[in-house]
This record gives sequence, structure tokens and C-alpha cells, in this order.
Amino acid sequence: MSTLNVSLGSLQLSSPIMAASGCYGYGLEYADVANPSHLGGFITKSISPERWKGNPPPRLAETEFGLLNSIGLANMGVDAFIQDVLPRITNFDTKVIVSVACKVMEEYELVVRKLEEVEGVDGYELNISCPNVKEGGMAFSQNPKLTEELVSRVRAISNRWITAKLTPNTASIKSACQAAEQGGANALSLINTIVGMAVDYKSRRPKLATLTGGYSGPPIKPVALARVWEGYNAVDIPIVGIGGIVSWQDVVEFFIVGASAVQVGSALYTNPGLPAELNQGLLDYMKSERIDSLSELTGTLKTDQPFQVGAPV
Amino acid sequence: MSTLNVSLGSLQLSSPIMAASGCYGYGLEYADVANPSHLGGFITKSISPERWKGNPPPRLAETEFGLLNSIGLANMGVDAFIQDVLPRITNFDTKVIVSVACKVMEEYELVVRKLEEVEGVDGYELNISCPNVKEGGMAFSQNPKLTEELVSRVRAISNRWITAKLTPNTASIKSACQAAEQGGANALSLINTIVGMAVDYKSRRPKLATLTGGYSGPPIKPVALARVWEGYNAVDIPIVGIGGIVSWQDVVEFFIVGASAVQVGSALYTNPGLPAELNQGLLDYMKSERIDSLSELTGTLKTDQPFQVGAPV
Amino acid sequence: MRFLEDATVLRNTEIRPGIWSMWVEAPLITDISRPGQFVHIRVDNQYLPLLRRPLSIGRVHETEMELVWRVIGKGTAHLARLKSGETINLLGPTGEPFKIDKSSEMNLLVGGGLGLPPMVYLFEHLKEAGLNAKLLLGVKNEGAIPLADSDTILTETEVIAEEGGKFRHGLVTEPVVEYLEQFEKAGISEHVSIYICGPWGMIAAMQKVVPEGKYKITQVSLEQQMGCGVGVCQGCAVKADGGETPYRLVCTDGPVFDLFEVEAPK
Amino acid sequence: MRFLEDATVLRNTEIRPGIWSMWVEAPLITDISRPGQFVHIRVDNQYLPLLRRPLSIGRVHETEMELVWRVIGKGTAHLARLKSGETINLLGPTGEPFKIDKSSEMNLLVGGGLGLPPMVYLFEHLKEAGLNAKLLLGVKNEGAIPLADSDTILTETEVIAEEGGKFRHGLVTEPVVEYLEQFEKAGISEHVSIYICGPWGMIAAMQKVVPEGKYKITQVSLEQQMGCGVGVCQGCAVKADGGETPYRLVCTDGPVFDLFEVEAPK
Ligand SMILES: Cc1cc2nc3c(=O)[nH]c(=O)nc-3n(C[C@H](O)[C@H](O)[C@H](O)COP(=O)(O)OP(=O)(O)OC[C@H]3O[C@@H](n4cnc5c(N)ncnc54)[C@H](O)[C@@H]3O)c2cc1C
Ligand SMILES: Cc1cc2nc3c(=O)[nH]c(=O)nc-3n(C[C@H](O)[C@H](O)[C@H](O)COP(=O)(O)OP(=O)(O)OC[C@H]3O[C@@H](n4cnc5c(N)ncnc54)[C@H](O)[C@@H]3O)c2cc1C
Ligand SMILES: Cc1cc2nc3c(=O)[nH]c(=O)nc-3n(C[C@H](O)[C@H](O)[C@H](O)COP(=O)(O)O)c2cc1C
Ligand SMILES: Cc1cc2nc3c(=O)[nH]c(=O)nc-3n(C[C@H](O)[C@H](O)[C@H](O)COP(=O)(O)O)c2cc1C
Ligand code: FES
Ligand code: FES
Repeated sequence: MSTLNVSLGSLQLSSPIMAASGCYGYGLEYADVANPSHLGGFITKSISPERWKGNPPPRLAETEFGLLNSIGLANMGVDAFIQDVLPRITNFDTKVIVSVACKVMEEYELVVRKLEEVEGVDGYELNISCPNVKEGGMAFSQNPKLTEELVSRVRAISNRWITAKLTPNTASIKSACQAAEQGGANALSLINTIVGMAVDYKSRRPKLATLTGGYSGPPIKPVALARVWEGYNAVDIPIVGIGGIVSWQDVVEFFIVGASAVQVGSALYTNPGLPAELNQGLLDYMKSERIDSLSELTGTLKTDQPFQVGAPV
Repeated sequence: MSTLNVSLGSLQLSSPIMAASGCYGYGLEYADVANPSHLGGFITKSISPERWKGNPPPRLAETEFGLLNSIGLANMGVDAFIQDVLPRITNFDTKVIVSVACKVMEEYELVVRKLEEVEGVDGYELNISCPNVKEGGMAFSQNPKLTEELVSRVRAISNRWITAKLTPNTASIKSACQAAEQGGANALSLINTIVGMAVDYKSRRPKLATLTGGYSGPPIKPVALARVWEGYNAVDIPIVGIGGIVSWQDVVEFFIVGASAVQVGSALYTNPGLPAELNQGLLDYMKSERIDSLSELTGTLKTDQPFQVGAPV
Repeated sequence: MRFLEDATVLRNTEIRPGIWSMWVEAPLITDISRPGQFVHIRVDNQYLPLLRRPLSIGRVHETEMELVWRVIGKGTAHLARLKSGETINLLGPTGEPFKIDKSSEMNLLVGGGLGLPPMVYLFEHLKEAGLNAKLLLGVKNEGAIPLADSDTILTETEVIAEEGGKFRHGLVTEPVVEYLEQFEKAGISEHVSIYICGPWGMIAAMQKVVPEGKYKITQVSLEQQMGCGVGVCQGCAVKADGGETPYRLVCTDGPVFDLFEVEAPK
Repeated sequence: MRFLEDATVLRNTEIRPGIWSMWVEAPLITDISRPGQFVHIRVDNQYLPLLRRPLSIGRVHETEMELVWRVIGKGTAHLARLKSGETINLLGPTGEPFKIDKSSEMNLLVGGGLGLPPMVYLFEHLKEAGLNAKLLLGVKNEGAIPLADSDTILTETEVIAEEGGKFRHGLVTEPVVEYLEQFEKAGISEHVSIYICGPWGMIAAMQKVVPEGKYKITQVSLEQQMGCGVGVCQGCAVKADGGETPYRLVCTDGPVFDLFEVEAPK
């Protein structure tokens, strides 16, 4: 009997499909059009110590095949989340992973401490791909030392499941992966968006008010697959693959290069029913391939090549 | 009167459109189907001290919207280039820029010394985005110190025009840009390919024998635009924009974010006549916008925002 | 309450050069939709273009809904290729509808170009409820009127064309000013409601000619690049007062805002 | 010498389930093309798919050329949608043709599945030159024969089907072995030329049953993922002896190689 159940260390999911942070809101918004139980879990919009207003508009620009965003982590803040949202989603038949994004380490601790006091949170995704104000806007995860320190400080205050979400905007993701593992992360989420930009050639204006933004959607899949493979070869904790997923075949590809679960992001905007479609596609595939559990697929890439750093152009 | 002439410091081009390294061979291959004079210049396939056999096949994988390659810098080597190719392309009405790619600094010097002895070379593109064997496969340009040293060592033996081609696979391209400028580069070529990967979900085999490869084509344009803008804000030397160009509008976008010329790459495989089409499109555009010289466009992005590091997700 | 509904295309016609009107059968959405709301349309099953496209709900007749759009780029061009009998996935109704006050003695509806469709919906809705309404439309020229010549509602629409032709020449704010003077003279200003949908230029002009605080309702419908359409992505922010931050979301706080809350982008 | 030529589609027919035959008018390319060469086809003007697709030149009649393909993915599906009168951009003729030796007393042509089209071109070419040739085709079943039932050449083709049916049952190497024995008995082996185009499995089998060095010509046509098609990108390398490195390019060194030079991928 094929089952969609997967486990990410201490976290058990009824489906390998999760919703990516920023692409499923706080869990309520899509509930009337798509049943959340099709998701193994969802990651909330990244939450900060207070309400953040986000960046000035325009914040979105569609490109030829993908999407650029510069939302600026606009969110309601941890208190509003605990009071107004959490009580309404705890009955959902899916895991609730709270994404946390802050500007300095102390704030991560503060947000997690508050969330530790309430029920209904199944784990945290530390969004350490966001700019770190103390380090002049470099992402935490671009610095392995900071990565390890941050993860271990959060680990010290929580026994819940923790995943660290890393940026692909680095030469090699290996050291950040190892630093997060070292710090005590239960899993890694790879990848966040890629720095990109779009301009309107007619008006000569940038399409995003902040000029650059995060690139997501189908065109980033090849980059994400490479990063997942790099991460898989660097650590022993499970990896959650993210980037450009729109089909069950994409999901299988992420598993083959080392993922133990995946997140769907931008595609949800277009197709909120995607998780259900992916589950069905995966089940059919597993039956025809006689696969009982998707964990049999993880890292099954047929190769004797080690991971290579850099593009061997 | 609108003119397509542009200047890249000491290098004068009759068109802003150049052919990117690896996408126009040694200049001879496309000559019978597309007149080289439509190009301001072309960059040869990267050339090394000896013939390099390249990576095992398969070396190419088409993705949903782009291309992955792991050619491994297969090329005929500098001696064969000087003997067999150069005499046959010097009469072309376009600039010949020789791309040089080596594994250690001494080899760059060696190749350039040999080329210094012959006529018909209008400049060099130092492909320092390729793996540096001494540094465990990290690209030279991922290390600003190596970048500066390499460029200045080549500068010391040549008065010809030199551009440094940098990899986008870094957290920030700024320091590499500044290092190349410091080392004496006349221009920068941004960007080389992005690390990517593809697998066949049916066979579970990697689509490239080397597993990862370089991602190119239209899906990388947003990443390239961001890197050109970053470079433009970091240095005073001209920037040659590269990445995903298929239309004259794309060219105008690259100029707006800071390019002074561009290179077309993968799209040439599909459309060897692209340079002529781009020239015509640009001329029509310049006439309708009353632009005399494309240099008027460079860096004209309408914004008061500084460059931001990292995706402000 | 929203639905993901596969609507059936009933007819799809180019009513002016580059302007299309499509009637679709969408019982779930039409049943609960209100003027000012929109649908978020999946134009392609291959995620090309990646995102849905928002279009205002135009006229609604029982289970049928009209969408009217100008072909701009990939998404709207895709829509123009749809044939009767094909289906298209709609997410809707999305957004907050126009506030309607039954005690309004007069409702002044001002559409600019492709801002007309929601105004037509509102107009028909008000008429059905037995309320007074005037429908003004500002366009560049006849070719930009988002109504077919055969549309009976065209006879009830006061068209003001920048290029004149057989219509009143000028900008739509001119008759607006005249009407506002009439209402003032008749002493009914505070019982008048004003609704606007059009480009930013028109909105800014309306902010100048309409005195703040004098009328019962002064609402405007805005556009912004959208991702999700349901408040998830935080992408469709505009600068607008009245929320907890300087930004509000077009897809859920709007698309309808108070005329004096909103600020034109620079 | 190569051309970039806009060819006009004359007819495009599905000759077997999923297998298409298209005749195009391409005077420049047909004028100089030779059996074994291919054309590199721009299937879409929007760079979607990004790359051209290589197809062997099938039959050539004056200015007309046949392309026969199986629909595999995006590119070949695009081609199947082309209608008569439409144009399509071809880069060609590309690649090295089969070596032909007029003194060959017998030419044995072995096609496997979609490897047949270049064999048909070669067969007609040899016949026109007054040379002896036998055309063998190995397929899974009747549905995989890349010829229409009405094709006269089908009557001259010895079809061997893995699933039998109305054809000889088995693998194409079996009659090959029989023929080679006949040639041996007739003492003409060294005046026989052998040409092969088919999947790697068939090529490997042929490498086993054909003794090296015994025949005049033993050539095989290979496929590899292509970028440029003209030797620019170095992308279409295969492992093959005879060059300056262990790799040779299918687009310019090939697609035709000596049977014993090439090595099947692992
Ligand atoms: C609430 C709302 C209601 C709308 N109602 C109508 C209507 O009834 N009739 C009509 O003709 N148009 C309407 N629009 C505008 C319409 O959505 C755009 O014209 C359309 O999305 C353009 O898509 P495209 O693919 O053709 O253009 P492209 O230029 O290819 O679009 C590129 C990107 O920009 C976005 N975009 C382009 N123009 C706009 C715009 N004005 N507003 C928001 N996003 C835009 C697209 O959604 C897409 O993501 C409405 C917009 C909103 C937000
Ligand atoms: C010299 C040469 C001659 C050929 N002649 C014929 C012919 O006459 N008839 C025929 O049916 N097929 C022929 N092929 C194979 C044909 O090119 C592929 O089937 C076709 O490219 C598949 O493209 P697609 O977009 O439909 O498939 P997709 O699966 O979408 O292709 C994805 C990518 O893989 C490449 N690819 C897939 N299969 C092959 C293959 N077998 N060889 C090379 N690249 C491949 C495509 O070009 C594309 O870049 C030939 C190949 C070569 C190299
Ligand atoms: C509009 C938008 C908002 C996002 N917000 C967040 C966020 O708050 N926190 C986060 O970790 N990732 C955020 N992301 C990144 C996604 O979670 C995901 O990593 C990325 O979009 C790649 O996946 P995709 O290609 O499937 O979209 C956001 C993405 C988009 C498009
Ligand atoms: C098959 C292939 C081979 C390439 N070889 C080289 C090379 O030898 N040297 C180099 O600097 N860049 C090489 N490149 C990178 C291109 O020059 C260019 O930077 C890249 O393809 C991005 O441009 P594009 O998106 O227009 O293709 C190669 C690219 C491709 C696709
Ligand atoms: S479109 Fe996503 S929040 Fe409005
Ligand atoms: S396809 Fe480019 S070298 Fe052969």
C-alpha cells in the first residue's frame, strides 16, 4: 500500500506537499477554496516581533516565466498572530509551521518565546535568508557563523521541530547547511528566492519600488534542484525542497536529488488546488512504480559523481 | 542621426551587440548563415593553454525555458587557435575578443603572452567564472583578492582591451567588480551562467553527466539585470550585459540598468540572425525615441533608490 | 465566501478594436457577487503566464457574468482567444463591493475607459433597486468605449470623449462639476453618492473637483499588480489611509476605497 | 555550405499513431543535401522551446524534402501542429553524409524505428545511382513503422517486428546475420557496405554481429542532445574514437560515424 506519509525527523506529515511561506498567508485565506488537509503542513507568512508594514508598492512584477517580489516581509506581527489567527487554524488537519523573520537574533528569540507559550504550533521555519540589519543587509544564512549561532539560540528555547530556510544567493550553500545542522536544526528548507530585477523599457522605471526583489516560480527550479543536491550531500538532516514546483514530476525530481518533502510557493496563487493534484499524481506514480513510501526516493539520483562546486562551464 | 556605435573605453564597436563566449564558436561556424558584421564584436569560445577535451556527455540539457550546459570548456587550445583560426577571421568586419579560461594564474599569462605576439586580436575576455583548481573549484571571481591579482597580472603583459567575466554565483558581485576594476580591467562582462541541475524523473539519471551545469537563456534575465545594476553602481568602467537576451527590448533593459553593450548567448543557437534583428529593432527604437547614441541610455533607470544587497523578501 | 469555479464561455466578442466582451456561465460566483468585486482568472493551464489576471465583474444576469477588457499583454490576449463552450477557471467573487446607501437620492457613476465595466454593473444594480443613477464615461475616442454599439446601456451613458467626435468633447470631470453644481443648487449634495473607476489621472482630477466630506459616499476602485487575489501574498499594496500601516491591499481591503484615502503613485 | 531557409510546409500527415511525415519545399537545402545529413529546425519563434530540434533528412525529391518523426515532447508536438502553407525555419544541411562507394556490390541498410528515414533517403539515392541495396527495418510492431501503408517503399522494406504480426518476428539483427552469411558464401563480403541508424541497443547488437574490418564501409548514424547544430556549442559530444580527444561532435564530426568507433553511453 502506497502512502503519502513522510517524516522529517520528529515531524510527521500526511503528505510531502507543504505550502511555502508567503504563499499561503496565515492558513485561513485559501481555506474556503482549497481544503488545507491536502497539505502535509503549511508555513505561515514570516512573522516578526511587531506588525511590519512592508515595502512600498509596486511589490510584485511578473517576468516572462516567473515572479519577482519585494513584499518586505509585511506581516501582522507575533501578537496578532497568536491572538487572532492561531485559534482559528489549530483545528485544521495539517501541520502549522510558523516562519519567523527578524532583523537581529534577539528578536528571533523573542518571537519564538512567545510562540512557545501557546499550543497549535508544530514547528518553526527560521527564515534566515532575509536581510540582517546588523550585517548591512547580508542575509544571516550568507554567514555560517551567524547561522549556527542563530539556530542554536532558538534551539536552546524550543524543543519543537526547527527548519532553517537558506538563501541560494551564495557561492556555495554547503557551509550554511552544515552550520544550521550544527546549530541543531531538524531540517533545512532550500531554497528562498533568487535576487532578480525587472525594468519597464518604455518608462525606464523599475518594476519593483525596491528595484531588486526575489525571483520565484518555474524558472528557478534548476537552481533549486542544484542547491538541494548540494545540501543533501552536506548534511544528515532532512531537506525540504522549494522552488518552481508545479507538477508531481517536479516533486519526484526534488526527492531524487535529496528532498524528503517539498513546499509549493508561487504556483499556489494560480492554482490553490495544486496540493490535491500533486497528492493524486504522486499516489498514481507510486502505484505504477510500486513505491510504498516516498522516502524510498530520497537521494536516489543514479550517479557516481560527487557534488561539484560551481558551474563547470 | 542615430548610430549603433558604442564605445567600451578603448574599444569601439559598430553595434552594441556582441556574441557571447561559447555561443559563436571561433567565429567561422556561423559565418555562412549570418554575416558577422552585424556584430559589434564576438567573444571566442574560451581558450586554454592546450586543447581541452571537455566533460563527458551528455553536456546539454534543455529545461522548461532555458538551457543547462556542462561543456567543460572544451576547446582547441591557444596554439591551434592562433594557427588555424585567427588568420581566417581577421578580415571579418567585427571585433575579435579572445576569451581565456585557465586553471591557474600562470596559464592565463601564458595564453595571453602567445596572443600578444599576433595581430587580429582586439581584446581579451578573462573568463574568471570558471573553477579555479587551486582553490578547490571555487571560481576565481568568487574571491576578490584572486580576481584583482589575476587581472593585474594579465594587465602587466598586455595593453589590449580587457574585460573580466564574473560569475553570478555569489552573495554580492560588488567586491569582485571592484577588484577587477582595481586590477586594471577596461570593462566587466556580467554575467556568466548560474549553477543549475536537471534530472530525468523516469530514469532518475542526471541530465548532465557532471550533474550540475550552467543555466542560461531567457529565464536568467532577471538575475542578470540585477547583477548588471549592482556592478554599474560599484565601478566606473563600462559593463557588458549578458543573460537571456532575445529581443531589442531586452537590450534596452540592460542599458537602462547600466550596460554599455551586451552579449547574446544561447539564443544564437536558435536564431543566428538575431544580431541583425536586434540592430534593426534598436535603430527603429532610437529613431522613435530620438536617441542619437545608445550611451544616452546607460544607467538611466528612473529611481532614487540605492542598490540593495539581497532579496528584500 | 469565494469559489474556484470553472466557468463556461458563452460568447466572446471584440466589441471595439482591442476591446473584448465575454459572457460566461458562472452560477456559484454570480449568485453572491456584488458591484465592485472582481474575479481572478486563470488564463492558462501551463502557468504561462504564471499569474492569474484580475478583471472586474461587469454586468451580471442571473447565472451569467460579463467580463470586458482591453488586450494589453499575454494574459488578456489569451482571454481573447477563448471560444464559446470552453471553460475558464475563476476565483471569486474577490474584493469588497461598493458601499450602497438606499437613501441616496442620486448616484453619480464615473467611469474612465476600461474602468466602465464595474460601473455598468453598479448602474444596473442601482436601477433594479429603484435608485437614481447617472452613468458618465470618459474616453479618448469612440474606439475606446467598452460597450458595443448595440448595447442598450450605451444610450443611457453620457460619453465624454477627449477627441470629441459625435460625443461631448472634453474630460469627464467637466460634466461631473456641472452635476455637482446642480446637486448643490437642488440642495441634495449630502444625499448624493459618487463612484469612480478609471486611471490614476482621472482619480487625481476627481480628488480635486469633488469636495471632501460633502457627499454620502465617495468611492473609487483601484488597480494594482496582483499575485494571489485573496490577501495571501501582500503583493497588491497601494498607499492608502485607514489601515494599520500606510499600505492597504487592493484585493481584500479594496479594490474599492474611499476617494480621499488613496494616494496616486509617483 | 549551409543555409538558413524558410521552408514551406506542403503536407503534414500522421502516418502511424504519433508518427508524422511532413514534406516541405526547401530548394536551397535539398539542392545540396546528401543522405545522412540532417536539418536543425526552429520549431517556435518565441524561443519556447528554446532550442532547435534536429531531424534527419528523409526522402528528397527535387526541391522537396521529407521529415519523419515521432512525437516525443514539446518540440516534436509543435511540428505536428504545422499546417500546409506555413513556413518553418531550417538550418541545413548539417552534418557529414554517409560515405558511399560506387564499387560496393551490395549495400545493407539497417534502420531501427525512427532511424529509418535517413536509410530511406540513402536507399533511394543508391538505387538512383544503380547500386544494389537492401533495406531492413526493425520495429516493435506495425504501429511503429515510420512509413505510410501507401508508401511504395514499404513493399521494398524487409520489416522485422519484435511483436511479429504480419511481419517476420524477431530482432533485425537476425536477418542481418543471415545476409552476412550469404555474402560470405558468395565471397563478396569485402565489397559490401553496411549502414545503420537506430537506437543504442540496436547499434550495440550490430557491433556484436558485424565482424570489424571485413566490410567496405560500416557506418552508423547517432543522436545526441544538440544546441547549435554547427559545431559551436560543443554540446553534442559522444564518446568516439578517431578525433583529437575521446569525444566527437554529432553535429559536425557526425552524425555518421564508423560503427566501431562509437561507444554506447552507460
Ligand atoms: C481589481 C482589478 C480589476 C480590473 N478590471 C479590469 C477590467 O475590468 N478590464 C480591463 O481591461 N482591465 C482590468 N484590470 C486590469 C487588468 O487586470 C490588466 O490589464 C491585465 O492584468 C493585464 O494583463 P496582460 O497579461 O494582458 O498584460 P501584461 O502586460 O502582460 O501583464 C504583465 C503583468 O502586469 C499585470 N498588470 C498589467 N496591467 C495591470 C493593471 N492595470 N492592473 C493590475 N495588473 C496589471 C498583469 O496582471 C501581469 O501580471 C483590472 C485590474 C484589477 C487589479
Ligand atoms: C542528428 C539527429 C537526427 C534525428 N533525426 C530524427 C528523425 O529523423 N526522426 C525522429 O523522430 N527523431 C530524430 N531525432 C531525434 C529528435 O531530434 C528528438 O526526438 C527531438 O529532438 C525530441 O524533441 P522534443 O521537443 O519532442 O522532446 P523533448 O523531450 O521535449 O526534448 C527535450 C530536449 O531533449 C532533446 N532530445 C530529446 N530526444 C532526443 C534525441 N533522441 N536526440 C537528440 N536530442 C533529443 C530535444 O532536442 C530537447 O532539447 C534526431 C536526432 C538527431 C541528433
Ligand atoms: C510574494 C512572495 C512572498 C514570499 N514571502 C516569504 C516569506 O515571508 N518568508 C519566506 O521565507 N519566504 C517567502 N517567499 C519565498 C517562498 O516561500 C519560496 O521560497 C519561493 O517563492 C520559491 O518557491 P516557488 O518558486 O515555488 O515560489 C515568498 C515568495 C513570494 C512569491
Ligand atoms: C553551451 C554554452 C557554452 C558556453 N561556454 C562558455 C565559455 O566557454 N566561456 C564563457 O565565458 N562563457 C561560456 N558560456 C556562457 C555564455 O557566454 C553566457 O555568459 C551565458 O550563456 C548567458 O547568456 P545567455 O543567457 O544569453 O545564454 C557558455 C554558454 C553556453 C550555453
Ligand atoms: S494579490 Fe495577494 S495580497 Fe492582494
Ligand atoms: S550541437 Fe553544438 S556543437 Fe554540436
